[in-house]
Amino acid sequence: MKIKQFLISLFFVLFALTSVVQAGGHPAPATDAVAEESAEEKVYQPKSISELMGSFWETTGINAIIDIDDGEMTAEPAGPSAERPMTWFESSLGRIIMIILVFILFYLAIAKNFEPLLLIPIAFGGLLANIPLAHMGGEHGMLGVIYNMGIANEFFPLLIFMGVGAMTDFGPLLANPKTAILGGAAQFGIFGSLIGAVAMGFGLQEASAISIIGGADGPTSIFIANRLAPDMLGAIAVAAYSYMALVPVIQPPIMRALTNKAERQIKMGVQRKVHRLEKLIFPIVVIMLSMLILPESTPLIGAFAFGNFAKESGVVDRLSDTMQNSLINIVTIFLGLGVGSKLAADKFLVLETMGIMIIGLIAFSAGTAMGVLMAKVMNKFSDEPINPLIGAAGVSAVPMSARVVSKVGSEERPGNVLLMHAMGPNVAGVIGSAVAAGVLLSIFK
Amino acid sequence: MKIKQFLISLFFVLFALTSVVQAGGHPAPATDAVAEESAEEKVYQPKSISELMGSFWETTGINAIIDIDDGEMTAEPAGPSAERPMTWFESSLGRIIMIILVFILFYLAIAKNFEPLLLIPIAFGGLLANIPLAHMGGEHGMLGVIYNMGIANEFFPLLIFMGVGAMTDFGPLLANPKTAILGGAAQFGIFGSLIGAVAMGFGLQEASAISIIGGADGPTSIFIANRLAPDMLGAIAVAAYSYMALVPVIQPPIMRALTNKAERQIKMGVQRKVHRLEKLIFPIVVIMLSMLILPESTPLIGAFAFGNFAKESGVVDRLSDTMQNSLINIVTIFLGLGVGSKLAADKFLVLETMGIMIIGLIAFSAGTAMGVLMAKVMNKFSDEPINPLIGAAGVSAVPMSARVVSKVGSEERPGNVLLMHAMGPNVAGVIGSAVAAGVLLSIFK
Amino acid sequence: MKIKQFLISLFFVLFALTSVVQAGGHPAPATDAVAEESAEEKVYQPKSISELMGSFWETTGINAIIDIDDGEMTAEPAGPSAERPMTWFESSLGRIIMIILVFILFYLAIAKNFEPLLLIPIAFGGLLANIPLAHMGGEHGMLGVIYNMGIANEFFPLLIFMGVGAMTDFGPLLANPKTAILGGAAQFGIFGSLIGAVAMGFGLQEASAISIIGGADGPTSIFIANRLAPDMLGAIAVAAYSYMALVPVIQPPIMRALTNKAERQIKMGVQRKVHRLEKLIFPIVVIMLSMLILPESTPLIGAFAFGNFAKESGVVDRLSDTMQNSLINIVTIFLGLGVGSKLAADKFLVLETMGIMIIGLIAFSAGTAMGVLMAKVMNKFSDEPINPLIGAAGVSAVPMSARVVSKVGSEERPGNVLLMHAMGPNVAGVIGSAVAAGVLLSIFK
Amino acid sequence: MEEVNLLAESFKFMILGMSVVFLFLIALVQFIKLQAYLINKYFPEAPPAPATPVANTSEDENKRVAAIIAAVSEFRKNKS
Amino acid sequence: MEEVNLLAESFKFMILGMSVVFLFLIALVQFIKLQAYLINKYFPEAPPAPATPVANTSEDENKRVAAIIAAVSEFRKNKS
Amino acid sequence: MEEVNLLAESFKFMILGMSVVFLFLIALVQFIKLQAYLINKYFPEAPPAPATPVANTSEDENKRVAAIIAAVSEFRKNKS
Ligand code: NA
Ligand code: NA
Ligand code: NA
Repeated sequence: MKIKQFLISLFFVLFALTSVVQAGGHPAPATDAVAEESAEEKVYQPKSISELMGSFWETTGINAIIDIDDGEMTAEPAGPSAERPMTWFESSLGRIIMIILVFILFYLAIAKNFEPLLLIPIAFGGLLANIPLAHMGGEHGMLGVIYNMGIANEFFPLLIFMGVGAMTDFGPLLANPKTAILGGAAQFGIFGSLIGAVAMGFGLQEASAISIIGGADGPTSIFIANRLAPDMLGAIAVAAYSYMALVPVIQPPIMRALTNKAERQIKMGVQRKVHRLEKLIFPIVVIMLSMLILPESTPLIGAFAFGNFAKESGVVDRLSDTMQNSLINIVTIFLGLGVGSKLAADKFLVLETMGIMIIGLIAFSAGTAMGVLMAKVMNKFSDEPINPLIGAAGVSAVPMSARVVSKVGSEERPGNVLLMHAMGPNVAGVIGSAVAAGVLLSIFK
Repeated sequence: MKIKQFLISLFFVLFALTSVVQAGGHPAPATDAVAEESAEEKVYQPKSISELMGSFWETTGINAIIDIDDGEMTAEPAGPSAERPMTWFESSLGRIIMIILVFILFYLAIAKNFEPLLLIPIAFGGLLANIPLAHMGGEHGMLGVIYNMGIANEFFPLLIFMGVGAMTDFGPLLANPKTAILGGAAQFGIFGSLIGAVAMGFGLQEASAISIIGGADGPTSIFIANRLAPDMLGAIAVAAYSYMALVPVIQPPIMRALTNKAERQIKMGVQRKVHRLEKLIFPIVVIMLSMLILPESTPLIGAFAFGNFAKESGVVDRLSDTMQNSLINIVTIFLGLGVGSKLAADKFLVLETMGIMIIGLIAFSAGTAMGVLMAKVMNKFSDEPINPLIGAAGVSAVPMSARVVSKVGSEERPGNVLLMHAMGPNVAGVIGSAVAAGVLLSIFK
Repeated sequence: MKIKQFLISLFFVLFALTSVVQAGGHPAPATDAVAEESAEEKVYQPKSISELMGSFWETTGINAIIDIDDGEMTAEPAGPSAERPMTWFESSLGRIIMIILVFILFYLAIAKNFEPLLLIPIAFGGLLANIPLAHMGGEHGMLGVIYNMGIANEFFPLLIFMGVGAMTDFGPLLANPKTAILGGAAQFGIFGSLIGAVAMGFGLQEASAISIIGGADGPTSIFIANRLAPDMLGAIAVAAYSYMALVPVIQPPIMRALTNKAERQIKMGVQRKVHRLEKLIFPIVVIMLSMLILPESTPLIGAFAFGNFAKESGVVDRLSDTMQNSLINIVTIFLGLGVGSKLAADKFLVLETMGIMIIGLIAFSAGTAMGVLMAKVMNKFSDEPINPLIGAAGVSAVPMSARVVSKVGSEERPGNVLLMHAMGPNVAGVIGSAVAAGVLLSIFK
Repeated sequence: MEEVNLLAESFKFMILGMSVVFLFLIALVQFIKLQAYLINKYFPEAPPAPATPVANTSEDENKRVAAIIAAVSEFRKNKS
Repeated sequence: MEEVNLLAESFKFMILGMSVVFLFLIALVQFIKLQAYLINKYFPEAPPAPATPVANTSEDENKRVAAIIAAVSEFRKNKS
Repeated sequence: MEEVNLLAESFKFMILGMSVVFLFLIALVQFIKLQAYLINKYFPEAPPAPATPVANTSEDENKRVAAIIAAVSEFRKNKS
């Protein structure tokens, strides 16, 4: 009851004051209202109820999909100047295909647990991007706002990389540093597929953007695709995350084909204990090296090293914790939706997408193969035995790939746990891909 | 002591290096300093201490409020071109009225627990927006920066909606789907009050923006107000949240007036168990329907469905958790402050505000009444008994309205728990309002 | 196996549909590809492998540091128009000095625990800003994006202040309000060092920006530096945080020099219990006062008061919790990196930096001294005894300074706990600095 | 300002709006019924509560939230 | 650059600045005293802890937060 | 589009890229070995776990964070 009194007196006071004061005060609001209304009346023509229903029908999605010649424009975050009219395919059948594809991605993410953290936001972004008339990927649409906020300027992939850095433990690499070489060999996945992409007819810059899928690293792929071939961003990101999820399917046959049973049964020694200072200094060493050799790679490696340094410093745990949790989660949501905007039919359903899918698969396979072969070579020349399987982990796809290695290893010889040995090449593969990315950027600078 | 040595040697090294090197190096800093200083001297005229005090007095807020003719400009996030001089009322008495209003909102939020999560940031934003001379709602002010970041482009309301989606359980609606119709009937609150607003003299577009208060849904109201009548955003948002908080006062008398005791005592059966897959597919069904029927509603429904889908998928709990917690909290703070910037006296204290308040109350009442009446009709024709009280929950105002229904129901018949049955119309009301919002947008597109 | 089938059929469907449809459809992608490629060929000239290696060498950081005359431009977040060519010193030796300085900051933060939450992000930002060729502080670089997002518009310092407000307990100040005067006296650190800075040759505006270091408050320093002398932001921020970390070294000798043993042994009474309403109303009183006296200080005080009010209201704990945790952590990371971008050699290694360091030390010392002296005077005229040591806490540097007071006090007289009594001047010092900042802004408005 | 035609227009808006809202929700109700029928026919849930492994996992996950550190290390797996 | 009038100006700034700071804080002290007087006169807190319902809710909440605040207070050191 | 010179260029890219990647990682390996040697020589870790005070602090901090997180998760119940 007291509440009611409050409200009534609030009304009363407001009304009394405003009406008294407005009389002698500023008359603008009234004129504004009139002006606005006349503007409205110009815009809005009275319609009969059936005309109103008819014009409503024009705004439905059913009509947009059925009507072939509606002249809908593509949605571009860069604004209307970058837009073009959609073809009839893009505005009708294309959307349907893309929505089916989105449902397949949902199925894989939920039922098969394929990289759901990225695939669900990407696929949902793709769903939204294919809604007719809503123009959600445009400059003022939700997806376009997100795209301009953090993808066009490459900010979100770097923040993800920062969080991944804060989650990464370089201990296994520091304990057995020479396994880093395996993370280098696997980058053949990038450069080998680059040749393949050129052979397939892509230009050099596009081919480079596609080949980065072989880096098996999400943020790096998005970063490079955005720089070198932004039109292909959606296909490249989807390919990268899909194949990362398919690592348990793609890698084992290649690993088995290139090794014999004796090699796969090799046991590796216990890793030495790594000093805390080694872990602390390591990100600094990496960033200094990339500064000296390859400044183009420093955005990626710098963000990664910052996250790792913050974690290993041990004095800013609340920041490191934020990088690993709320910040990376927020950015993951936005990054996924923003990338998903590139799954609009007019951007995704082009012939290039087929090529990107094929080259991505080649890249993963080539990287795996070269990693295993290099591990075989190293095993020959090393004092300590090296199980060639761990070379496959060099593609990165952290930590899926290392787990696959461990699984295959223990199948061949129960009790042989290779996980920690595979983590070395695995994290080295992340650095290797960032370096490879830097080389590609420096070429096209 | 070691620290001191460090500092001293740091000083020494820096000093030695910079002074030696600067001698032969780049002389710009020195000239810069000179140039800057001369610029300063032009700007800054030496003053006697009493002149200094006098000019300080000019910058105090007391002077700004007392001095009638100071030509202060209104603060607009769109920048100086959108600004106009304040009237004497706006720059003096108006501010005082608004500050009193803000204190009333604080009181209601804290002592009465009226939607404090939104009212406290909004009211505090209003307090800051009414500070003289600080221009905090302007392009470079804190509130203006926030406004441009996420309200002018409607990003924040959508993120809130995403979080609300991730918090919503559609189980009760899925268990008894026909109660969704009640969430439709209650949208009469929107369209009935639209007629009222036009009758009161508002233009069609403004009337539509105001009538959305009847949707009883914060983000939807802000989204639509921003599109159709941005000048009224403050009043509409405050009205929407205030009446949502007042639901326990507004609804029960209407509910009792339109039903007889026997109806209010109706017991409803136990709800069936809902399959997990139903919950998972539901957000997809909603988004597909809105795509087909009403693409204009897809930003709102899409964000809502994304949040719900992420939660129900069960594979991205860390994202869903972030949507429900850190992300929605951060955005709530910003949204509140940004909306509060529209409580500046020059924007809020116009005659229209009175009309908005009155129409808002009509809208809530009309929505409640129509929900109850529709439930009575459904009870007549349904096999299972339907307690007409649950129709009131169709206005949304989740979950306050469902709770009010449950409270009234158990007062009429102790032990009769209607909460779960009221949740169905309640969440359907959210969808219904978003659809209604889409219709309004499509009309004025 | 089912996965493989899925993938294959996905490929097939996509390929069939797109190739069939593209034939009759929109031919743009193909022409696009051709156009893009020809553009590429213009850009990219075929090179022999040794030419390629050579041009790669040009992009290495080693070359950039060695090569004196490479005409690299400074990185400016405001874009290319604000850039100028680097001197040879800035692009070579200067970088090395700055990187060494960054390592010293890392050492102090990690080994000595000197304000690590800010110094680690700032120093890492400084490391990234000094990487040759990467241009990370430029308009499109990671640091430049951050700078433009929240430092150029002063948004981040205000968010930090909001979080600090939500963490601050004004109970001790409310229990013994007259100790607030000590927080005023310590602001002599600001204005005394302002005279010193002018005497040293700085212009009035620059001198004001530097003197704010005496406020011993991070966000206030960054806010004011950004307004009055953005070029000096890096040096001012580093000085402010470094001296705040050095409070346990700087303050005790001054405290002991200005007091006798009897004074230092004074015991202070038990504080009265503070009513919850007092805490709730206090932030409102502060904001109203600053509105009336000094609107220029309201961005800082307003943000601070909002945070504190949200906490004390007790009804928006989830927002207050977010301000104190995920939001302030995220902003701290960004603020640090953004400020760090001002540690680029071309911005930091100027003669002014030496002056800033010296004046900062003077400011801290002068503030401490005046706080202690004022406390001595108050002790003479007060009914209740006041231990002059607590005056030193008036510089703010919350809560380090209050702890130092408590430590010195209990050394002089075991069991004499001054902590709560020192917290009063300590938090008053925060308000005092914000007021002083407002005065400086109002002078140069 | 009170012109008759504006009132008439707003009345037509109401007809249109309420029709679309009801159309939408009726369609939604039908789809919900259809999916409930199909799902419960083709994917019947086993009688006891913790039957399906997926729902089970989700439950476990919720429990794990209490001890976030453990859950976080679990989640790290999904990042690369 | 060392001009006498700049020094004089900065001295005047000091006079102005310290005056305003003291003025502000003295006013603040008076308001604090006034509100303490008024609040404790008109809203006296009942002797036992769970007296007023509002304070009670707040107390409960405070207890729940107590663990957090205690733990966080360590971290507060580094913030200002 | 299949011009021979593009293929040749991409082959050269491969040579350059793989060289730089290996160069980088080999340098990295050498630095890791060097730092491991230097660190374990000049800062040998004491045998028992909680040896260095810094690491100790970090452990405490982790424990404290655990307490916060546990408390926060408790607190989440109040969220709406
Ligand atoms: Na990789
Ligand atoms: Na509603
Ligand atoms: Na201070």
